[in-house]
Amino acid sequence: MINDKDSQKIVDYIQNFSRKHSLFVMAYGTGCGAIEIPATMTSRYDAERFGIRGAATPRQADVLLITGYLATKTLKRVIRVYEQMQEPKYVIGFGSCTINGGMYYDSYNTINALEQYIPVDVYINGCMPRPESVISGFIKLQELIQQGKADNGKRYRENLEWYRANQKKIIKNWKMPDYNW
Amino acid sequence: MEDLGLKIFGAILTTIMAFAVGMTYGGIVRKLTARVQNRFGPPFYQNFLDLVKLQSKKTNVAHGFMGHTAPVWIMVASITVLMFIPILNGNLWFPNLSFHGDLIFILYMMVFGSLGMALGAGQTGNPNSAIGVTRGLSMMVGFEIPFVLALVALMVQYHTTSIQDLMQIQHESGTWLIFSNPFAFLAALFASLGMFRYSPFDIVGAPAELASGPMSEFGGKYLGTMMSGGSIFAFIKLTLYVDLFLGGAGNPDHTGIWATLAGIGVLLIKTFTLYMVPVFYGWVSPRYRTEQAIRYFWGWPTALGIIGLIWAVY
Amino acid sequence: MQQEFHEIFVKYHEIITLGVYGTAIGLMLIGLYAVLMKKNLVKIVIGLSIMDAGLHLLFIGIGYVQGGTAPIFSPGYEDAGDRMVDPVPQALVLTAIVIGFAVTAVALSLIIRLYKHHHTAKIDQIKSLKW
Amino acid sequence: MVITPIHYIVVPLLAAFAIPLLVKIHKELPRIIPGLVMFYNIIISIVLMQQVNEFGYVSEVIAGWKAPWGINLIITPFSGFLVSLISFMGFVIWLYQYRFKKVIDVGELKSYGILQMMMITGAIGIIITGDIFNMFVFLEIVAITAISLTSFYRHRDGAEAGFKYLLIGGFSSTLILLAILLLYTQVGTLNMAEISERMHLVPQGMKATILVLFIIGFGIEAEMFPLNGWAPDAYSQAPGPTSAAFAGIVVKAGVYGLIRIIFTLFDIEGAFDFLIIAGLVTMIIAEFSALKQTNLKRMLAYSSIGQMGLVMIAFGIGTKAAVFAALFLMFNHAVIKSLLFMSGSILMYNSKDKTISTLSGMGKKLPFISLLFSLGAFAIVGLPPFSGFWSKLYVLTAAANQEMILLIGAILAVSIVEIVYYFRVVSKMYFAEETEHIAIFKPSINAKIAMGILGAIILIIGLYPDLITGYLHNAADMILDKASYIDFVLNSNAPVQ
Amino acid sequence: MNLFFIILLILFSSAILAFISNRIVRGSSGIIAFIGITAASILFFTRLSIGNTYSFTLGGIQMQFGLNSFTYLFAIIVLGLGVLASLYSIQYMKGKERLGYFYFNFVLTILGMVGIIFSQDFITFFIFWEIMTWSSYLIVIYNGYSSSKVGIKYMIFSALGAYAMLTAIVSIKGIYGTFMIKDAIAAGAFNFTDHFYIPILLLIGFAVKAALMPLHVWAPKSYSMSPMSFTAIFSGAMSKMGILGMGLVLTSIYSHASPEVSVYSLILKQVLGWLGGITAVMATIYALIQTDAKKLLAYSSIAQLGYIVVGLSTGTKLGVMAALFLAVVHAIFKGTLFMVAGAVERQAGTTDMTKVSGLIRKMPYTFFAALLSIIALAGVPPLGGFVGKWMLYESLITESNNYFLVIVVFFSSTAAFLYSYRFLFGLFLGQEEKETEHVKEAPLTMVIPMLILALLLIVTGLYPGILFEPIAHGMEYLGYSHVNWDMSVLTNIWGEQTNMSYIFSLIGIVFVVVFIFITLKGYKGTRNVGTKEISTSGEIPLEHENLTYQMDFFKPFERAAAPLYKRSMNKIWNDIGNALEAVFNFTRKIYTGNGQTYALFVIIFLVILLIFKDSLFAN
Repeated sequence: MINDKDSQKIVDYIQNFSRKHSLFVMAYGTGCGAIEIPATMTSRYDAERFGIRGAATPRQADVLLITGYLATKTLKRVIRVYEQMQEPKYVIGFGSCTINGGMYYDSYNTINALEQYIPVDVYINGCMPRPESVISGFIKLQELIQQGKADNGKRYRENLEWYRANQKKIIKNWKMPDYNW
Repeated sequence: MEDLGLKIFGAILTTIMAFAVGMTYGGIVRKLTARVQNRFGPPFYQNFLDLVKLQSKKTNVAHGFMGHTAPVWIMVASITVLMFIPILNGNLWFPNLSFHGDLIFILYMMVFGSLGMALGAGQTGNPNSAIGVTRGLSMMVGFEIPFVLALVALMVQYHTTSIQDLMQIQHESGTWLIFSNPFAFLAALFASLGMFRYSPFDIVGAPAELASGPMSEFGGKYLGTMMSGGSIFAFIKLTLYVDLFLGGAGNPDHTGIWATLAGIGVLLIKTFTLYMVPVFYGWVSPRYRTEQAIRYFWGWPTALGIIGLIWAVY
Repeated sequence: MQQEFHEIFVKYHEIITLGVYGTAIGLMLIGLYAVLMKKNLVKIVIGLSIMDAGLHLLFIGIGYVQGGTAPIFSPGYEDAGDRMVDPVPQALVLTAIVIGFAVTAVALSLIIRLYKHHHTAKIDQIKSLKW
Repeated sequence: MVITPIHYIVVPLLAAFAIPLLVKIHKELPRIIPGLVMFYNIIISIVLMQQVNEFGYVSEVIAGWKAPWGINLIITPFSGFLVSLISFMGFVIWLYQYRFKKVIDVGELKSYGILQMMMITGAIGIIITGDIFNMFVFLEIVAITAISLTSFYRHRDGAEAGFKYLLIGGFSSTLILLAILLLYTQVGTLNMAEISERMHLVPQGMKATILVLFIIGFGIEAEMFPLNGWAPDAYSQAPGPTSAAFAGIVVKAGVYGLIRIIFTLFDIEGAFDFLIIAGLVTMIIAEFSALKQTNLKRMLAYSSIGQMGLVMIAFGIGTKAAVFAALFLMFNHAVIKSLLFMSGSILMYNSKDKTISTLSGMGKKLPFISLLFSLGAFAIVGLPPFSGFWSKLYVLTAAANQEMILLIGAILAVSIVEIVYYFRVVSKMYFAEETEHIAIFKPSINAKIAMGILGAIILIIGLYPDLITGYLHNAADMILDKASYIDFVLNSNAPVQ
Repeated sequence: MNLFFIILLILFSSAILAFISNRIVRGSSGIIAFIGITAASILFFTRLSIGNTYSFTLGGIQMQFGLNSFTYLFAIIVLGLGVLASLYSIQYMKGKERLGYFYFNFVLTILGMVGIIFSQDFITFFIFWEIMTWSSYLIVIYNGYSSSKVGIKYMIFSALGAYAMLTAIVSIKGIYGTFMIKDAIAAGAFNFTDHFYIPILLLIGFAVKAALMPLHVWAPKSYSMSPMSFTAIFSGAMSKMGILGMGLVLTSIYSHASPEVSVYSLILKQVLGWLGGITAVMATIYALIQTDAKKLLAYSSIAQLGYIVVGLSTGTKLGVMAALFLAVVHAIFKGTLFMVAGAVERQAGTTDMTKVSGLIRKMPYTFFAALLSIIALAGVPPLGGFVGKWMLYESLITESNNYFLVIVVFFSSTAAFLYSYRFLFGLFLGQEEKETEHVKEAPLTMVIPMLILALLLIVTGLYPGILFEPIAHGMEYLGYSHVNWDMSVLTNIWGEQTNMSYIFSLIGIVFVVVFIFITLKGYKGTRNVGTKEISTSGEIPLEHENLTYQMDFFKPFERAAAPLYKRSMNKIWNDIGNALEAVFNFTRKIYTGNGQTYALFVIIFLVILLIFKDSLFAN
């Protein structure tokens, strides 16, 4: 008879394995990076072989893919989508813009660092990152998941106040429902 | 009471088998689709992985009682129908309750799940869900017509409304009903296109347009349970078609363990072959709008069904 | 004098009878014409009266017996039972005349009333009650 | 004092002519005297009906000349029934009109009383006389008084209606007189029993001609199509009580004449078929015309014509059951249509322009009147459990016994039309939003009592028709039993008073 | 005094009392009506037994009251539904105007129906039929003048039917000399040999109340316009009076038709069956484009009655049984549904589905009742509705071999899912609107009748035998012998069975297991949220934005089935009506108003008569 801890370990392993191999992507095509997604998904690069497939609604999605620069106007929607996703959930920042604003670093209406507003698991560098790097980013995420290090939702919950404060700096007319899921 | 225990065991076994086969078929279809699209595709067990992942979601969102029970209705419908469909002809292991319900009952029970899910989807309050539901229900009115025509043709031709009897007749006569009434089969086959909701009849959940339609508010365990129910349901539909038209599987004269396994093998082959029809059709078809889909079903399939019925009567 | 008349009557009995009947029917037709064709209310009423008069004449004519006497048993006429003119039509005509008079009176009063309200006596212009 | 049939005629006539004198004594007397007279009429009816029940017939010979030489008054179960009905309706109508208008000029009141009593007398006279010329005279009395009453309100339309009535009525009198003349030349008598006895002597062509003249003459009074052009106008323009009296009294007398002629005087089978056809056409045209009326009273008038058509049909069927049904219909028509006219006039009085569309909200303003009107509407279209249902049922049953399915169909199809226009009024009264706010003229208590009596009769007869069916059966027997009528009148083997 | 009269008298006096009492104590008439109907029901079910008769004479016509096992079935519907609806009505009608008027007619309608059930002869039948008709007409127009046009339509069609019936009745009297129903049947009044019009006319009369196809146009609006507490009776019980009559006539046609004329009865079978089928299809199709829940239900009623007529028209054992079973079940679920609509109307102010939605959390019990009834209505297993549908299809397939009719009926039944869903979604599911925030659950006395009826549906689903017993007795009265039935096993003549208890237990077990699984799994992580918390592509809908999808709900279906919507019976009848009005308008032009014309008429008539006198007045 295996003890609880061991069985928990096995369960965790199975769960993580299946999570890793079944990534439903909510591709939030905010910027120009969205153009790379079809290429990634279709015949040539075929992300589905890793279990990556698109999800139509945040309810079903595991991964939020922010493809490129994020306008301040869009941030509200992204936050909303992110909050509606169900844990465990992961965020991939796609392209330089999500890291430091990229070529929009001094734009008045573009946020620079995505991480200030929602926790990010994996960044994919490049402007644009090619499908290969996108897939390598996903594989990195899979590794994190397998190791149990991808705790995006937990981080957000625990540091909610900080994130909220940052978000509210950008979003002036805050009329969002409270984070309760 | 030993008998009862055996029956319960058989029932659970049937369910598990239906689930497994349904899920695997789904995976295989995904794989095949990928191959057809010149992709590598996910592994055939991908659906299981998805399911485990969905069930292992830590948080879930429920929209009230009907939303909460929506997957339950699907499971109820699937398992109930499954129990009333003879898996193997005359086999001791899988008789389930097939003597206690007939085709009419199954016809009605098959919509039970859809309605339940529609109610659940309705309660979520997502307009996409409602739109998807109306499309789905409207389309159901479309494909039920040729389907029922085909079934009535069978019932009339063989003077029975029991699936078991139909299988027995095919077994005894040695001819499959597909040959004795090809029109009815064709009508039913066309109807099956709509039932499986592959392209071109996938407007119900059109992902890009409706955000997966009725399911758009369901995630996690709800979606997972729905998926399992749906998989069982796919198996049910296939088995029903095989039982009705393709002679069924299994041999009532040999019910040993090997014969049973052989029967299951035959069943798998037949169902898989049948399954490929809507899948193939889907690969080469774009999407119909709802009214086009309905008109499609009310066109040739219905005509074929009527011919089949006339064929059966005279 | 009376005898002469009597003889003339006897002699031309059929002609006279025919004349009486003809006159009566003619009067009635004239009256009818007036009632149906004349637009003036007064003329219509006159037509009615003429029609009545014709009818009365017809009555009297029918009651007449050739060489008849008054239908009274008086001295000198004890045997007159066969020759008496029929008294009933005469009685009837008397009544009918009275009735006709009453009708005419009412009609005329109505015409006055109508004329007051409509300022016309044309029957085809008095059609406020219809359909 | 022994009550004899002559009282029917003498008392009201005396009272009528006494009114101008009595006015000098007290102003209220012209109001009251008609009531007393009508009440006396009811007493006469009760007494005489008892005698009729006992002996079968009551007869009175005027001035000692026995029939066929003299004029005799005769009350059979049939005429007794009608006379009682008329007496009763007369009384109810008086009750209704008593203090109908509080302020009324004495001259008007006087003449109204006189005319009304004469009209009722005339109607009764038509029914009880045994002499055909006497009948003509009474008919003329009725006609002239009715014309005068029609144009009693001295407004424009009243005079017009009166004149039309007069014009057509003039034809009626002329034709009847002509018919009597021709009949007299053929049979040489005016006594109806004797005429009937000698009728077989008349050549066929002549007989038919006389019958045609009679039918047209009485058909005008009985509102047969196309002789009924006067009727809608007269009904709608007459004062309310008079309209009720038309429906309850005058028309009854006209139909009586028609029936007496066809059933007793003549022995022509074809006349029955003719009655059916004429009745049917009358009914259809009238009910169709009623549907689109805007004036309530005019609508009621057309409805009344339609009902008379139905009565004619019922008589035309000619079997005992049918005649019984026809009598029941006449009774119902008298009661119900009077009720409708009474309540309808009050409703009209309160509406702005006398149209149906201004009736909205009456259900609240005049609840009792509206209720009675609805009751009447329900009864006249023949909905159970009101009295109208039974008469319609009996008519249909009688028709069915003769297998006249198409006739039944036609009657019922027309009934649907009837339902439509009556129910339209009812729903308008109760359910339309009140559009016009005008001062309400509340009917006096006695009017309410009068209408209440009629309503109660409708309900009671509807729930328990056996109360009246016995009399009607007797009456129906009598109508069909021509021989005993002749026998009775000419041989007088029943008590003569 | 006879018990029949006592029951009728109780009802009558409570009607009168209800009328009067409202003037004394406002709102008391509802209670009086309830007490009266309940008392009558108690008396009926405890003291009256099948086979009692009482003869009397009224108006020279022999009449008879009695109770037989066939009408007893309908008595269950009428009185059962009557008691519940009157209980429901107390709160529903509270505070409305003219309560005395309403309850007077309400009780009178029930009196009429009870009288119909009692009557053993055509005259009492007709009298009570008419009482029922006009009292219900008065309720139809209760809601004001806007409904009076509807009321007139109802009355016209009712009168059409009633008079067709009356024609037949008096013809029976004329030909067979009897008014007794039994004697007439025994004399062969319905055997189609000669006088074939008699049963046809009777059927037309009943078809009006049963809202059969060409004669149904009164129904949708009349049902939806009258107060819902009455519509429960109107649609649930009163339409069944048409079914009662049809059952009586049809079964005697089928059982008495002599062999040489049986072809007529075959034709009749087909015609009626197809009429029923087409009724079902057309009504269903119109039901699913309605936006008013009440109208939707009204059309659905017509469709359901179409099924019942189809069942009756087969004349086979299973078919008639199905029809009668459906009749009872329809009374139950349609009664409930109209009550639900009434509850929604009372609580939310309207039943317009474009205005009301998301009431499920506010009116959970009402929703529960609605859910069960809708399941039964759609014919989805395992509730009572399915049992009836099953028998109907089986009878059509196995017994009467009317295969294409099966398809038609099935089509209607499938399309019925659409409006079933529409009803539930429209009122209870979907977004919770701001306008309906204040809505609360209906009062207890309204919820209880609904729940009782809804639970009855479960019972009839699990043990349909409870209903089969009276139905079988009734059918034996109609002349069917050896009516087999079982407590919960349905069997067709080919021997196939459907076992309701197995189905029920299986569904129950699976439901419980899966429900427990899905509830307990990740219980902590599961959050129940409101309908505003939906994924809307990240957008947060503004307050005034409406996320409910209610307009043109089944537009795709409408487009696909466009040819079916082209011709509406309503339009045809309207055209007929307009043509008739034109005729009427023409006839009244005869009265020109010119006195001289009238005089001319007289003379012309005189001349015509004189010309034709010899042929007209020949001896």
